[in-house]
Amino acid sequence: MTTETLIWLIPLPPALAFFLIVLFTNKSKALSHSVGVGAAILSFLGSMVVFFRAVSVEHLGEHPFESSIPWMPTGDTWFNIGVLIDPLGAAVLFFVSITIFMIFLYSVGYHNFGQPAGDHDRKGLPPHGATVEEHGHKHVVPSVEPMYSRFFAFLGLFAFGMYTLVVSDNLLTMFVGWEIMGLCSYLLIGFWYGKPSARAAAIKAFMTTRIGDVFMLLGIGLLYSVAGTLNFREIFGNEELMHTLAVPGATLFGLSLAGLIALLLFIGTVGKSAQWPLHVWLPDAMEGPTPVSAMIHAATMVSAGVHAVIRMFPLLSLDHNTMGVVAFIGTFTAIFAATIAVAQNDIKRVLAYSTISQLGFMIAALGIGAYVAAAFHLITHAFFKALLFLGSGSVIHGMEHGVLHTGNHSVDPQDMFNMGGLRNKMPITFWTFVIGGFALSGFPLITAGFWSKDEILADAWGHGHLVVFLTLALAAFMTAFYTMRQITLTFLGEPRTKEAEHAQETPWTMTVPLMVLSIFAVGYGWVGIPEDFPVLGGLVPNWFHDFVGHTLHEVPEAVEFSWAPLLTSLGVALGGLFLGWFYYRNVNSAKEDFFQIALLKNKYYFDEAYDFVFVKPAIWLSEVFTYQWMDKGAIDGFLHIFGPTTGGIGGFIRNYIDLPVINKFIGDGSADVVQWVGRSLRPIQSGRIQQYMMLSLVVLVVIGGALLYFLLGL
Amino acid sequence: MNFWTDPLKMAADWLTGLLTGWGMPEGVAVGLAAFLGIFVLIAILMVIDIFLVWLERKVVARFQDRIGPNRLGPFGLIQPFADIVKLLIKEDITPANADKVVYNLAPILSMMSVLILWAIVPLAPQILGIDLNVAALYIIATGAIGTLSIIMAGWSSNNKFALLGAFRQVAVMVSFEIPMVASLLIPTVLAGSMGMNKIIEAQNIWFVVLSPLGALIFMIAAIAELGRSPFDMGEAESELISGYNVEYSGMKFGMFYAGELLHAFTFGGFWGILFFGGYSFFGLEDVSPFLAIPILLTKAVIGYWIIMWVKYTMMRIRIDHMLAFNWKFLTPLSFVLLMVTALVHVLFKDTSPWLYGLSMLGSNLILGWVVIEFLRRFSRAEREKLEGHAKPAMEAAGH
Amino acid sequence: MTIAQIIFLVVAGATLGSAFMVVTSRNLIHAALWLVATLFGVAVQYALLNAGFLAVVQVVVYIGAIAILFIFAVMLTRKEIRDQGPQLNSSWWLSATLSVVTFGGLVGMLWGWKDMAHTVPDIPPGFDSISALGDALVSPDAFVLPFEVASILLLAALVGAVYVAFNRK
Amino acid sequence: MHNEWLYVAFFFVVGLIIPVGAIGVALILGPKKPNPVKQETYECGLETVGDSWVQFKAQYYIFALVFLIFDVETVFLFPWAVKLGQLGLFAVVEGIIFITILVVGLVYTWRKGMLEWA
Amino acid sequence: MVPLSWYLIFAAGLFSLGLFGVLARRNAVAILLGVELMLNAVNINLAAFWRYGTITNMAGQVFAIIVFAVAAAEVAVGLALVISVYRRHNTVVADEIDMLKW
Repeated sequence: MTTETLIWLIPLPPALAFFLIVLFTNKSKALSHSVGVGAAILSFLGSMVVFFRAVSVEHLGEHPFESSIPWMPTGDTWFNIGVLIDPLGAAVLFFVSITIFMIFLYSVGYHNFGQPAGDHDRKGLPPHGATVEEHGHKHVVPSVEPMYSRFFAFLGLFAFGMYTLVVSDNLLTMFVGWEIMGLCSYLLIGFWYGKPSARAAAIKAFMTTRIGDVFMLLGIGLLYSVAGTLNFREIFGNEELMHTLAVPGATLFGLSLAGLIALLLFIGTVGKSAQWPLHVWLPDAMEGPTPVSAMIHAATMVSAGVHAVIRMFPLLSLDHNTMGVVAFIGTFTAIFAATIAVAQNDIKRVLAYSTISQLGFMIAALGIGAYVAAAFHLITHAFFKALLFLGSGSVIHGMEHGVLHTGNHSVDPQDMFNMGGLRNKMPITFWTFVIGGFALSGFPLITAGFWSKDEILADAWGHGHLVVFLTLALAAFMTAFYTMRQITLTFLGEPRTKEAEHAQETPWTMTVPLMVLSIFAVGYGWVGIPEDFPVLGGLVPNWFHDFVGHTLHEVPEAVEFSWAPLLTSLGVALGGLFLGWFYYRNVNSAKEDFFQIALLKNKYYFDEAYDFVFVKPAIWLSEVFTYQWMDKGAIDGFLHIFGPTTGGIGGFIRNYIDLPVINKFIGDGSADVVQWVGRSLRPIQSGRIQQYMMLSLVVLVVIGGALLYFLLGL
Repeated sequence: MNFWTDPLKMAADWLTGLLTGWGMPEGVAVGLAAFLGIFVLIAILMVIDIFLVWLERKVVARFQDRIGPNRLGPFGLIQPFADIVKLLIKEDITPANADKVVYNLAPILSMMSVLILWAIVPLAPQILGIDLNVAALYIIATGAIGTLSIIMAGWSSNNKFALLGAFRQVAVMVSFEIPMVASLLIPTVLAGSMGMNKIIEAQNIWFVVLSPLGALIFMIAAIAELGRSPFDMGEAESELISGYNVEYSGMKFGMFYAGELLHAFTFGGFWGILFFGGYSFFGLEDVSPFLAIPILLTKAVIGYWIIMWVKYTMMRIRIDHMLAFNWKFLTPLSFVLLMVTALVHVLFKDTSPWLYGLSMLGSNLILGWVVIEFLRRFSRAEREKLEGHAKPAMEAAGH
Repeated sequence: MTIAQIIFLVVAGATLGSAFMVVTSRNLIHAALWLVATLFGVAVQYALLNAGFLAVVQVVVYIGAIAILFIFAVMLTRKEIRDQGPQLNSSWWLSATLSVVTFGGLVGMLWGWKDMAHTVPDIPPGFDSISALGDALVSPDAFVLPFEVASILLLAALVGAVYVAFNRK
Repeated sequence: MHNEWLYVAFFFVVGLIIPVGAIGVALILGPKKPNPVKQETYECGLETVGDSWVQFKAQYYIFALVFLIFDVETVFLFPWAVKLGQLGLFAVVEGIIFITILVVGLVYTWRKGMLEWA
Repeated sequence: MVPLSWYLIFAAGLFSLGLFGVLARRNAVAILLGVELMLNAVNINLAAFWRYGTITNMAGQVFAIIVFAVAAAEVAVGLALVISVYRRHNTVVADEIDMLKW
């Protein structure tokens, strides 16, 4: 089979698995996971074959694997879709296939396959455990997930989306995969739809990413209208087109066309990769089935956002204004999320914010032009973050075991202050978690995270972006700090609760993925050691830079070695780790933790601020404009407009500012807030289609008129 | 070319010549000539229609062991004209509650839907009618107008029975339109065209030989489309007094009545065209249109006679049975037949005509046999189920 | 002005008039019958455009099926037929304004378009549009996918409609 | 202008003229003596009770619905049938898939018990 | 012959009338009637562009047929919804059908 054919086939098995499970095997749990895992294995094997063939090709950058077929007639021409594996695609495919395979395998154990059905489990709620009688006495064991098959179906669809995104050769099919993943993230976050918080989180994730996606679609549309194609290589290979695109000041705000397009596409990434200011959904996404969906969102799907920007880098790099925006957003997100992560107690939330922060690193790297460093960090991060998430899932699973044992369900198995001393109970989880954590912190020389993060810092230094460099260094320091805080609170010291004492190591389906991933978390860094690094440099060739760099037409120069960034990264990593351990080895409860600052703990009140800025005006619009004006005011004529308006405003102040705002600003739990957001957004929907249509038509006419007037000068 | 071989052309040329001689532009003259020709054709059709009334009455009388009209003229031939006079001088009553415009429009549309069918009828090799390339669909389209006229009549009469009758009639008509379309697709597949003329030309072997099942389905569907017994739910006299046309009297009723008869005759003609070679009969049609047209009309009368035969032999079927018969039997069967026909046609069309014809016929017969066998088993099972339930009760009664 | 133009204008006028009656008549059955008239007018336009297949299909599908379905639906939801209340909602004037603006906008956009006076090309001799249509629908390098997808769409519509309207739960 | 639809239009016109003419002649020849009783709704001589707008069975709608779907389907099939001979086996397979999908819909309706009159 | 613009303006008029029907009618069935008008307007454009464009390119007619299928599906499901709503809430007035609010 030719490599191209194989690439076409890679996304298929998960999609088939989805339909098979949904249509036929959903009654049988064993059959469903066999189908799902089997599909994952097929895709994994296919990906590996493709990857190794890709690696063995001499000049893959210039002659990538590509193949396309005509898909849609567009007038006299055809819109082609196809597959493309260039060095970047191969590298991404490598980690994507491994992580997806691991997710499938891990899910089997996580959803307690082989355990009895729960005593009173219901669909849409997490399993509560089953009572079994053994040797004459009853005890509670974990029970199998009631919607086990459905989960594998969703995972299959998700994998299909991810593979489609990675192998596509054009923005449109990439966007299709992107949206499929958006749907799957909605389905998986809301998997336990019986929990209101999960429902709210699902809606929040969907809506937030939708904002980004709309802009991305606009960007795609604009690009298509300018270039007439969406094929990556056709666009980037067309020098004339690139020149046209790069003309500065061609559009709004002095941006060039390329800058505007890249900015729009970047906003999509901001949503998907949870960058500030659209980061709010990711922490809430932890409501999904604990580690697995978290891992999808944190390790795989969010990487898709970064992958998209890296793909569009040639376009991005045409306009330094956009690059500046990207660098700013990335850097800001990196430090901003890192500070929040320090104050979180939920083991998964720490990781969620850590993910946001690390993605900020990559985006910042792209913003300063460090193409290879961003790709490198993307991949190493995917490995160690997947490892950490699976590890945290394993920890939670162990803790849940303890909870079932004591029967005290008021203990939150995810709160790190309820843990402690787990290193003896769960040795494999502990050691793999430490490896992952050290990689995240950038523990010098042996971990992958060190090499990739060091490369970003070196690039920032080398290209003279001092502010970026310092901010990222500070963020890296905090990363090490909160990672060590997490490890200390979770694994070291003595058990702080009974439940922690009874925690248990998880089954092999969960620990094997941990071990596999920890190998990559360490080893993958070795493929990207800079050539002129002291002592180690040159021992292993800097294969990654060489390989991925050739995706671009002009292979980016590796920055010269400099001691400043190296020493900085050594310092921040070791310093952060040491401080984290030093400070938290004696902290036993949340009260003793100095970093439980309200501002950080409440994530800078972002959810609340969004309420105030977006939700309230929306309510005002619906109450006063849509309802009062369109529906009533319009009939009675303009004479009466003042009455309803003032009435509306009065009612608005009473109902929506007085009570809820004050309450909500004091209140904590973001779940409440999200739920409230959902409820308050509803009045904008009067439920009357004709009103919707009229409103949209008015907007269309206004926009159309404005466009005609300003653009065409009619 | 003379009057014997191509009368229409001669007449048209003569008329156009005459008109242009009067100083009319060429195009307008041609148009006017065509218009007049069409007018004459339809006028002749109306005359035929009048004789159909006589024919129908005679035939039904024979079926019922009576003599039928025999007073006016030889064999009562003048009787229909007397009927017409009666209809013409009857008072025109529009019910007070009726929706006037719609009420009056319905019989006109009903008649029109039949008359326009003749636009696509090829009368002879030289007189092709209008050779539309969508003729098969055109048949369905005129049927749509007929359906509409019935629902308009039923609704506008403002009478419960009329509306109920219209609803039933429409339900039957639309339901049986599906097998009808499917059976129209069969000649289309076989001839590779929807044009009536091409279909006739393609019938070296009559399509009834190639697809007897298709012809049968077309006939059944046509009877239902006509709303004649056993599918006359719409005007079930004993239940609905007269169905959708209960409020109509005089010439308006006459339109419905004459429309139905002409419709039946027309469908007899289409049956002849689609499955029995139309105007062709062993080369006789090439001699003269004066032979071809009678051939076609004979085929039409035979078709019409079969429709009458069915009508006066069969009892009315209950509407649920009728719809079940359509949706659960005829529709699936017609689609299966269509698929089989398409497959066999493509596989064998390039082989010898004998093999092609035999495989077509064979596939039809096998399909028919399978269906009948299936039906037999199914109904036996049903009967046994029913009798199995009934038996204990009967035994109990007997003891 | 040629005959074709006269025919076009008469038919277009009748069609638009019927369409106006569709959206304004109080009696819903009348509205549905006016819709039939409109649809028939559109069918005549297709015939004028030499799109005979579309014309016939328009009659078969729209008049023969969709209009019937509409009339049935009106009969089934009959409470409103003789509703003496207004048939237009309270903000109908806004709708009217919007419609006029839309029409104006469309015509305005057309006005500035250079291909407006495009003359009609001759139909090449021997061109059979049905045959070409069959080719386009079923040959693998044209619209075979939409062709198959249409059947899935219809299936979905059937299942959905049956389920929605008459779920006997 | 060569357009065979013009002649079809002639048929429509003549098809309208003749029934209109017949009814018109009847209108002229027939007597006109309307009275309220004559114009009443005819129900075999009984007084009409209630509105004629009785509630109808939803089943009628179901049949119209199924018919609509199949009608559209057959419209797609006509070009297919015309071109079948030239396109060969591929087209047949396509058509069979197409029909099968629709028959699935029929079977669904059947299985749901929607084709029953009860 | 008839210029292309006539067809387009005719279609625009039909579209606008349909739009008015959709926006202004109270009865849900009547709204669907308006939708039909709009779909027909679109189809006229498709047919006109087929006739005035490259006549051997059947895309216009194919699209029009697809629109027929879409219209059929729309009517089937739309009317089914209206009937379903009527059975539950005994109304077909669009303004009163606002359950989707919550």
